[in-house]
Amino acid sequence: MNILLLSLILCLAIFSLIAKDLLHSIIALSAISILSALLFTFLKAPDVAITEAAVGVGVSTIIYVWAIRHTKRKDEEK
Amino acid sequence: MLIERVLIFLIFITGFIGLISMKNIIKKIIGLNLLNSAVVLLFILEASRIGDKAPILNDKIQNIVDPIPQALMLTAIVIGVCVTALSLAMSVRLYKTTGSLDITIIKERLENEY
Amino acid sequence: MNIDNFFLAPIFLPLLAASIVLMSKSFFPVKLRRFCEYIGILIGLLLPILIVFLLYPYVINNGSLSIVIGSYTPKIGIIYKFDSLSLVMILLTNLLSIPAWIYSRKVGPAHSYFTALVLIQSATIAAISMTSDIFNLFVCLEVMGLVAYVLIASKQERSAVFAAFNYMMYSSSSMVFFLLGSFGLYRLTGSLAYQEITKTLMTLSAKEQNLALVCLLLLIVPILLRVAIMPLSGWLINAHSKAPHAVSALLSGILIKIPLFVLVRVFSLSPVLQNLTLLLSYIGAATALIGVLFALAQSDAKKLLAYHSISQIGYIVTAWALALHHGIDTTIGALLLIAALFHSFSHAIFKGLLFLSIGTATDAAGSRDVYKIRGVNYMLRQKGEKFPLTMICFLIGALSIMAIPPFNGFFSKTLLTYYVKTSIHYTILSIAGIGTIASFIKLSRIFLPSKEIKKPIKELPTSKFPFSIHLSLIILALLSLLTGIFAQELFGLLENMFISTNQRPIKATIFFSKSNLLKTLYTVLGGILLFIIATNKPGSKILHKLKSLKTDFTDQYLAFAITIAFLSSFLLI
Amino acid sequence: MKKTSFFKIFLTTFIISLAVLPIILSNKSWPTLARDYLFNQAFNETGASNTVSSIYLGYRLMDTLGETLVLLVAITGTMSILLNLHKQTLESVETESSLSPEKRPQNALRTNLVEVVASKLGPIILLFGLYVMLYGHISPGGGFQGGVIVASAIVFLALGTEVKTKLTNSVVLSRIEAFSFISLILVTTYVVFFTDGFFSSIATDSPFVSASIIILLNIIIGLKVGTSLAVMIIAMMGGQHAH
Repeated sequence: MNILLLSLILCLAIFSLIAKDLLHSIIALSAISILSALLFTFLKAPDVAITEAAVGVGVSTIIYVWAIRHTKRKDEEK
Repeated sequence: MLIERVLIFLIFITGFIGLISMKNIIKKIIGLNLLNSAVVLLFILEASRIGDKAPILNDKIQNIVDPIPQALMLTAIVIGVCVTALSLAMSVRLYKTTGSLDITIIKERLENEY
Repeated sequence: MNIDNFFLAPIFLPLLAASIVLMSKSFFPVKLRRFCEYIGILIGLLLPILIVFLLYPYVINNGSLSIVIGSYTPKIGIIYKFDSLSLVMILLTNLLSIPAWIYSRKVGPAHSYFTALVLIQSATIAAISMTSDIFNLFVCLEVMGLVAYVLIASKQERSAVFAAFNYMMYSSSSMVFFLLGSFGLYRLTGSLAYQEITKTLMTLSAKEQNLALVCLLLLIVPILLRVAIMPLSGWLINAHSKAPHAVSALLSGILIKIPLFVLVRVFSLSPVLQNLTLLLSYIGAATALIGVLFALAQSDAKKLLAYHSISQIGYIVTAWALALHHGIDTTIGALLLIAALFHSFSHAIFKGLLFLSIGTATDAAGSRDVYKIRGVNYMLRQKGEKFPLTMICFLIGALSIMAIPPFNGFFSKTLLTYYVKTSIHYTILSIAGIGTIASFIKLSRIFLPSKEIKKPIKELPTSKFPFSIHLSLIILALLSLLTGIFAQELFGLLENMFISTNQRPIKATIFFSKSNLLKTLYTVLGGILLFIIATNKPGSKILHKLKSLKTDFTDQYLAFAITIAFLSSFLLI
Repeated sequence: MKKTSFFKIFLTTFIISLAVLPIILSNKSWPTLARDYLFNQAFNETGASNTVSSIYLGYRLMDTLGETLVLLVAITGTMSILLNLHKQTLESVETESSLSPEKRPQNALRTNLVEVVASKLGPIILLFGLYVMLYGHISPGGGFQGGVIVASAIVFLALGTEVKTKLTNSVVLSRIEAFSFISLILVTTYVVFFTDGFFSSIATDSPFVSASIIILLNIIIGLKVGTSLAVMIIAMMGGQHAH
């Protein structure tokens, strides 16, 4: 189970870095946070799970979305 | 056990590569975030090996996991988010004043400025 | 009230003052707010200085005072330990924060937030200087770093924001490695307190010892990054030169030295780490020389000063590393540590003075190019300065950094070079001294009268020159002069703290011997010669090449990785 | 140019992975000493049955204090950059999620549904946040987590237009924040200076009193975190900002 969750996290991590649309990256990032929170509950760390869910999914996603709304959504090609 | 560690190592390295090679500064911040969460995952994963119960004490409980890394990681997660918030605010500020999110272009535009 | 806890006051008093300032910001009208800020500075910065002086006899008698926060068992609780190093660090921080804060009243960022941040920084540094716990050190370093980023970015100019961003990414990603290192150490030893770690590391097998050394390196390199020795100093130039002037003085004066003296504790964790110290002393000497060369090449006045900060930190690292090499318990080691401490003290004072006076001058001139600005005094007079105090204070700072008697730089540099006389460091540091003089002659030219015909001032200047600037400059200049004149007494105080035997080896004859005075004269002549070479054609060509060297964001990480690789190969093979 | 930068990235990553790999892959078993000590003593010494809480607010209180300072400094910095942004582009920033209805453009990306649901849901989430905050010493959760939930409740109240409350006013929020910060400092000062084995002397009493300091700290930290995050997020949404 842990291995499955961790490999999902790894895939999402790679996706969040190569995605052209920054909003997709951010959604992947909050998915990583949810999956880590799930993993923390399996690993008997409920306090960390609550914190990760509240902070990783809530606060940091809000700030990321605010940031790309004030900048640019697409990652330009070089 | 080994596979889990290797996966965490790969997440760490993914974050690090993102941090140093991405041109877009928001992607760099995402890389830093991944780096941080890899270390958090590692701490919690390794600390859970010595027990099988959550560290909330009652009469019947035996064999709890190590609570110290969990308390440390609460702090580390919060610090990570604070750094993320501040750096995102700075990147918005940079975008508004230089018109780009690309770190090389920002650097070029600031080159001739005192 | 437990008298043993008394030494924690330098942490809690500034925090209390910061909370009062923030409280007044959201509840009171503006006038009362200003008043509260003065009260806050009084409680948070001046009172700890008095307390530190009260604690001085305790430190001499007992060596150190220590306590577990909340009176728990030392296995799990956090241990705070007050010793002579913490005393010096707290004194340095609070003494320099006051003039920088006064300067910022009229010029720099003058919100009540700025006052609160300065107070929080002072509290954090006090905590860093006392803590004996790895994770607590991590948290405190992060607070210190965040305060620094916010202060640099507080100017809101885009280049300042970019400098802060760069510094932030670099140093907070290195702190992740710090976290990983503390993970490894906790797993190997089962504790986070220094004492327990030292005890347990002895009992490990050879393979685990090597692993512990890698973990320790991951702790040391991020701290060295904050110190900005040469391959790791890519962030410093922009961060220090683009920040507001008062913040530059704080950053250069305090923030790059505190981590260095924290490293004294980290190096005591394992005896094997002593192998690194000789290498670090060579790196320090090289930093001193290369920093001066780059400084000579700069045309931006504040960048020149920033490179000088790197160069001077090289001096300090050299003495510090040699002190650890000999062991700080031996007399020669303690003397080298005293030299490092005194030099960082006097560097904080004169660099603060230089940053503040150059900042005032360049603001008046409206440019920072040392080749273009001339006749700053005239411009300052137009701004309402009646007496050329800025120039005098700048000259005091410059003479001090050039190591001319009777200012404090002379005593600290002489002491520092005296104890490394037999090794190759001496030669390198002497050459760096020549470079320092040449570059400051170059910088001083901005005060020369300009060639353009200037109109005599007819109408009286409209604005009054802010008194707070003069006050802060005068405080620093007086400190520079007084610590120079009373250097002997200060050395005595330091010797009492660091040398346990009754010897008092620092004599006045070290400073005013014939050979030393002759050496100073030769250095000055060499500096003038170097200046002449540098301003002529072949010299300026080389310098121009140096100036056009550029670093990338990725290069910083390459330097980080190479430092780790280099140090670990030196340690493990 | 491209080749050298690729080489640099490769070299850096290679060295870093060599340094990091032995630490991550090490097979040394995790130490159990601290765990055993806490299993036997934590409840007696602090009175909290949630061991993580007793470490977070008891044994390692200084870490938590530092963490609160990190949050304070980060939010101060973010707010100062934020307010400056608003000052410079005051006209252009009237964006679609601006809070007051008259400022909002016609093509706003929100419906009545959001407003109604948000304002109905707000108080319930507030209650839940307070629950998490208050029961941190016996169940998972605590001041910080509860504070974040309280912040989201306040943001919900600010989004909805049905309920008029003073709780979404930035001035009120920053006053609560400043007050809770000063009380946090006072309480920690009290714990550090005036307790000579404070917890051990009181822990033998009833379990509620024993964890009183932890409950108090949970409430204070929750208020501090909740209000400061709420101020920041409301300012980000272009709402009323503090002076």
